[in-house]
Amino acid sequence: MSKNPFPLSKDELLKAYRTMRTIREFEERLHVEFAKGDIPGFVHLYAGEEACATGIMMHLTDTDRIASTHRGHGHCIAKGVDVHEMMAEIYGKATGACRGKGGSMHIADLSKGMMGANGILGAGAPLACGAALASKFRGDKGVSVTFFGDGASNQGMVLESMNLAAVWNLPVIFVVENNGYAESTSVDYATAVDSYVDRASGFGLPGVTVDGADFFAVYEAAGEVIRRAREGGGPSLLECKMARFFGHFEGDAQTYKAKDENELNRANRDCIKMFADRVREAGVVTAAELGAIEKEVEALIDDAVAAAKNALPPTPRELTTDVYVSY
Amino acid sequence: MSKNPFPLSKDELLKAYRTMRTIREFEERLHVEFAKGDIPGFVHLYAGEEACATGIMMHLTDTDRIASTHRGHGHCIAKGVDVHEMMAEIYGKATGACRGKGGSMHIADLSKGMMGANGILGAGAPLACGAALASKFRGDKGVSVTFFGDGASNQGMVLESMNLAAVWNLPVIFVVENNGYAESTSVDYATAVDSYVDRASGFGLPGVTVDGADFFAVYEAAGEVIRRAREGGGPSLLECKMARFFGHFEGDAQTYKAKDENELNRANRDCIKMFADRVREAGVVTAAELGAIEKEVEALIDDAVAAAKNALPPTPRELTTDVYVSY
Amino acid sequence: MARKISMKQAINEALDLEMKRDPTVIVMGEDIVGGAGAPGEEDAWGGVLGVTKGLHAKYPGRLLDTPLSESAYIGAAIGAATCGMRPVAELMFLDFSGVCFDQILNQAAKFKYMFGGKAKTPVVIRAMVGAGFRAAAQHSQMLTPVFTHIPGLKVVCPSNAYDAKGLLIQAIRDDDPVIFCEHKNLYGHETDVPAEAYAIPFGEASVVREGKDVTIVSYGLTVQRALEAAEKLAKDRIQAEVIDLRTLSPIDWDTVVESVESTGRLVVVDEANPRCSIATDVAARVAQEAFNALKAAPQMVTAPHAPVPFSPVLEDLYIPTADAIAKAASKIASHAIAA
Amino acid sequence: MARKISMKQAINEALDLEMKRDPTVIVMGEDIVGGAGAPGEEDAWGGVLGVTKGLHAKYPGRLLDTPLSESAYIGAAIGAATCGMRPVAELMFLDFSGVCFDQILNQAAKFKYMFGGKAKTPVVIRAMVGAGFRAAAQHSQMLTPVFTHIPGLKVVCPSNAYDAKGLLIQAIRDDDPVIFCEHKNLYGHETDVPAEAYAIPFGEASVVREGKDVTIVSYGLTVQRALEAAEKLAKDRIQAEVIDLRTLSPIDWDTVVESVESTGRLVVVDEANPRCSIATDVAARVAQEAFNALKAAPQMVTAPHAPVPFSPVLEDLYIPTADAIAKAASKIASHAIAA
Ligand SMILES: Cc1ncc(C[n+]2csc(CCOP(=O)(O)OP(=O)(O)O)c2C)c(N)n1
Ligand SMILES: Cc1ncc(C[n+]2csc(CCOP(=O)(O)OP(=O)(O)O)c2C)c(N)n1
Ligand SMILES: [Mg+2]
Ligand SMILES: [Mg+2]
Repeated sequence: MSKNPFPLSKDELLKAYRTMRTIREFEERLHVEFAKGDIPGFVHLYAGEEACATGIMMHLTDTDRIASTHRGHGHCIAKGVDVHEMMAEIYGKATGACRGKGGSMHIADLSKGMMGANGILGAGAPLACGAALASKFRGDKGVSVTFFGDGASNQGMVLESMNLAAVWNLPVIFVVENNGYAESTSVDYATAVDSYVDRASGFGLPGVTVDGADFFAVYEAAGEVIRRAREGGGPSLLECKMARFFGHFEGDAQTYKAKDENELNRANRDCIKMFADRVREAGVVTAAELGAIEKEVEALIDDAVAAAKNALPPTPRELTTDVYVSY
Repeated sequence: MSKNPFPLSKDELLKAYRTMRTIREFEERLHVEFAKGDIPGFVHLYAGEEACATGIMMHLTDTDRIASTHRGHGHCIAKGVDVHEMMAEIYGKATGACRGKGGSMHIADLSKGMMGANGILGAGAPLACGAALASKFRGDKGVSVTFFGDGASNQGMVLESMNLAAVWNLPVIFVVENNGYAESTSVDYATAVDSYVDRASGFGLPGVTVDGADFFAVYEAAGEVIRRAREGGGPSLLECKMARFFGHFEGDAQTYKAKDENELNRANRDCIKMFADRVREAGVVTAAELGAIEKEVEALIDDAVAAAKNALPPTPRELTTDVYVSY
Repeated sequence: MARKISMKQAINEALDLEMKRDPTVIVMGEDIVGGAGAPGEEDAWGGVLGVTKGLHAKYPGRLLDTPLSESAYIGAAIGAATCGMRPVAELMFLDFSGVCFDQILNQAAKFKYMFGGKAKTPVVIRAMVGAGFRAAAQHSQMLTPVFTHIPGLKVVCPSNAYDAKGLLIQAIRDDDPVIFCEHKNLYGHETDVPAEAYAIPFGEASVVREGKDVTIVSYGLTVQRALEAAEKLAKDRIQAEVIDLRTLSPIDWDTVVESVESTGRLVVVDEANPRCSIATDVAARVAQEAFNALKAAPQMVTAPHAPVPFSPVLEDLYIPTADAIAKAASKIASHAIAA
Repeated sequence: MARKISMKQAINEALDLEMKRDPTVIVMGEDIVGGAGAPGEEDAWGGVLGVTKGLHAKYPGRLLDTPLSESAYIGAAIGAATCGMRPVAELMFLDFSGVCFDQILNQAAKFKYMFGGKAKTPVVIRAMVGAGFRAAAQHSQMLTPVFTHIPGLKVVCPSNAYDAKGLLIQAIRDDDPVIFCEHKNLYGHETDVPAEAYAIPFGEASVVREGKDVTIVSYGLTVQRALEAAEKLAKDRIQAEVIDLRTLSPIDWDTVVESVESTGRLVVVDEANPRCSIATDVAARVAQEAFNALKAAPQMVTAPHAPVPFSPVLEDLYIPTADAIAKAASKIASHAIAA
């Protein structure tokens, strides 16, 4: 095999691939299962954006924390939240990450540094600042990452947080997941500036924009801003431009998109395909190795869905537990 | 008399002087009266910042609207709110602009386009966007101006509003009254960017910074951004750098300031003195003319204070009136 | 001419009629038109659940899509209202009031009073409320008590399509700020609704079922549950009177007190959490004003003191059920029958 | 060793003792140190009314001045709490909760539940409440009912220096989010306060005066008014029992109900606005739980359904007065004497 031209070892590359495939498979499967009517509530799928979560999370450990969004499955998986627990949560079962009480929009696992998906747009930004502050006080070198979409980028909580992070020199990274849409509204309409890097400048933050479909671009840019934050260099903004392959939520007819937009994106902006092609063409990883991961992931998701369907829902008494630690 | 080198007629210059002197006298007098203990509540004085309100308001008519701040006396006076009614309001009397129910922090006169001082920092920005939107729908060519301090510039409502104004291309001007302090906290600590023009750029807004102690600089910069807004060119940000001569509120010991800061500011950064010197030295206005205005203003304020002190408070039944138009 | 239409259609119709009647009525919110700046269809959404669908075509330029900045656009609606417009702002879920609460609490609600009567703020904030949609803790709250608590606001929460239309028309014509709460699980609920415009005055509860043994007071979705409960109770020969408050602020004390004076028994049903709720509000007022008429302890049937759970099995237990309402009524009214 | 100190000093002392005891306790807020980045004195303010004065010198780096961004720093306090810190965030005036309400309503209050029990959010949000300071409509609200309504929050409102110290220490040690309400007109109020640390458990009301004829329930400033009223009533030979709730969530129903069971009469005094208030909460619960013990209609004495007015003559009428409380009690208790 030829020399590895990538900034990651072969094992790391396979890990990244496994993570991205797991996210994709998870989401594609939810798309199918949702249509059957078995899944309650709203589901927002991350398919198409896998390289962003994965490229960033490759730099983080459980001591580092992330604050996620309504479109949080990818962040959860990349941060190491158990896939079975996630699936069970989405089905509202007692075996879920939140015992079925949170659902898709509220999956959390603090032991993994995953502070929660969030149904309120922008709400994660202050929370991530708090996590970063805690890291500063504890001296644990932890870095926090807050994700938000192009839509949520216009939410006051996000904007205030950029300034606060700069004032307190917090180890926090602001990741704009710019998939071009907030629900049905284009970023070109809703965000009055062309580049989020310019917006970050207005808060004294260095920023960088990358092609979010390019895993290696995300990985390298994230590595730099996270390293800087870890070393005490303060917050940064990272904008990842990418495409969401599905609708805003399951059930969205997506008529606001161009006719062939999804197809074109699947053909030309598929981060996983791009990644696989590159590592294969570089001769670092074989098609068989990738194929093995795909199989493994498929089995994992099959199993997770089956287990989630079979699991028991929470018992009625859980309606009123977990409101307080003590009351 | 020599040729007028200023962009304002002699009458306008005298009007500007009268406005600034009225504000100054109003505030200096409140400082004295507050110390006597007659004035209830919090009072935030605008002395030192007169050129900002005045230079801007010279471009506005009653159709144009402003949303003001906790430090709103100057804006009120410059926008044409009756000084007697203002003084009576501050004394909590039924003859006040708000019948004594609002006080210093809530003086409003919608008939003059003054949408209210505001006890909540940053709250005026969305309101001014709304006023600008109304002007757009009514086609009345009105421009709205929202004032906020360097402190309030970090409030989410202000930041969201900049983006909204740009997205909707609203005729609204964001005026940062940068007096260097939010209460006792320096702008250098609390705002993580050196220039508010940079922050405005992050929201797609053109911006300009001027010396807020220089009436003519304010007047010209404001003229340009207001003209642009009136012609449909959209929102802008105007930063005025200036000094507040008194404490944050009356009673503030101001130990956070440098020892001689107030004295130096009074000596070197007094917008009214600077204005008077310039117009006199240019030979456009005589010392006697200025002196006459000073006398006139002094008498006005004397009279306003006397009237306010003598006025009756609201009657007990007013406790529960004016909550609704109908209920 | 009345037809059977859903509450969703009734709301759309109210907006349509008022926009036609009054050019100062404008509508704003996230994706209320949809597709802004996007390459596809215009009017792509008509709001997240399609309530405003079709209005953009009829009133181009008068429905404004907004960035995801609730403080800014709700505040802008409020500001525009003080300047002669009648904006209807859609907040999507009332839970999102958390990110724009100041503009409601400290601005819209207080202008008139703080300014000595000299302001008028005819803004309507429409938002979905309530549980049962499997939308979990941050998209399912009732929150009506929070807004009812605040002086200066009016709070409306219809239980059916007919009322929704008439109350929304009144809300738009009203000169005070109105929080208009739409229960998402009632959007599909159909009743006879006249095609023309009509306004239902605020502060007039409706007696949706008459009965002499016990008064059940509610609003929103749980009015339907209360009616079911009344059916059940009737089988036990307990005649329940069911009162739909329709507006929570102002509230029609007279109708409530009069009914309790005749039945002697009160059950208040509130989908909100129990503490400082509409339930306590009604029970306490009745206890104070009609104490001598009360033959038994007033009963409150509410959601538990807990956030809204996601899991359907738990969420179904969360909203007061017809059974729970009937049980509370039986508890105090069964001796009415024995006698 | 107890000395007479003011409530302001008691709060400062509680922070001091807990910061000393526990290094995870940090404090943040606007100007809580003061003078940040400014050329003059360090620790220039110690908060807008000087409550945190002097702590910066003792615990350098652990008190953080913030930009004027309440959502960001209150949210940061909440986020830090979920990561092992015990932040005490000062919101200055509880009225400002309008600009950071989401972080309280939808984040802090709901984490534990939404996450299936797997989160802990030991944050304290300290804020001034109440009228009487001539600070007008946006700086004088009580708002306790709004927070008491929200499941997942604890709400505390002390009436005196002793309680303030013990309750704040408990709040800091408590593992749930606490809204700690400090009545600005009690800051100067002095009582005997031990120098050492002590915690007052939540959910334990205190009977501040015993009496057999009528139960007066209140919290915060109006407890003092209720005590004055009790003095007046005593002159008319009406023995009022006065209960200070101290914590509104959790609330000590047992003490309230027990008292009403013995007196048969209830007056609830609440400085908040009347609708969906602590007053309705207590009156309704008592009516439901202790109906048979009630000898007369429960009375609610509250602020009017209006914002807080500026003019001192109006504001003085706004807060329930001792006279109004005594009158309400007389109305229902005078026949207790006649008998
Ligand atoms: C405060 C708030 N406002 C509105 C919503 C409703 N909402 C949910 S997702 C969404 C669009 C989000 O767009 P973006 O931030 O770009 O994220 P994306 O969905 O594209 O990942 C909206 C408006 C919400 N959940 N919270
Ligand atoms: C939302 C909100 N947060 C905090 C305050 C308390 N406060 C009143 S004035 C002030 C400082 C304001 O500074 P700046 O915006 O620079 O205006 P300046 O007083 O300098 O004119 C603060 C923190 C408030 N009134 N509203
Ligand atoms: Mg997006
Ligand atoms: Mg300032």
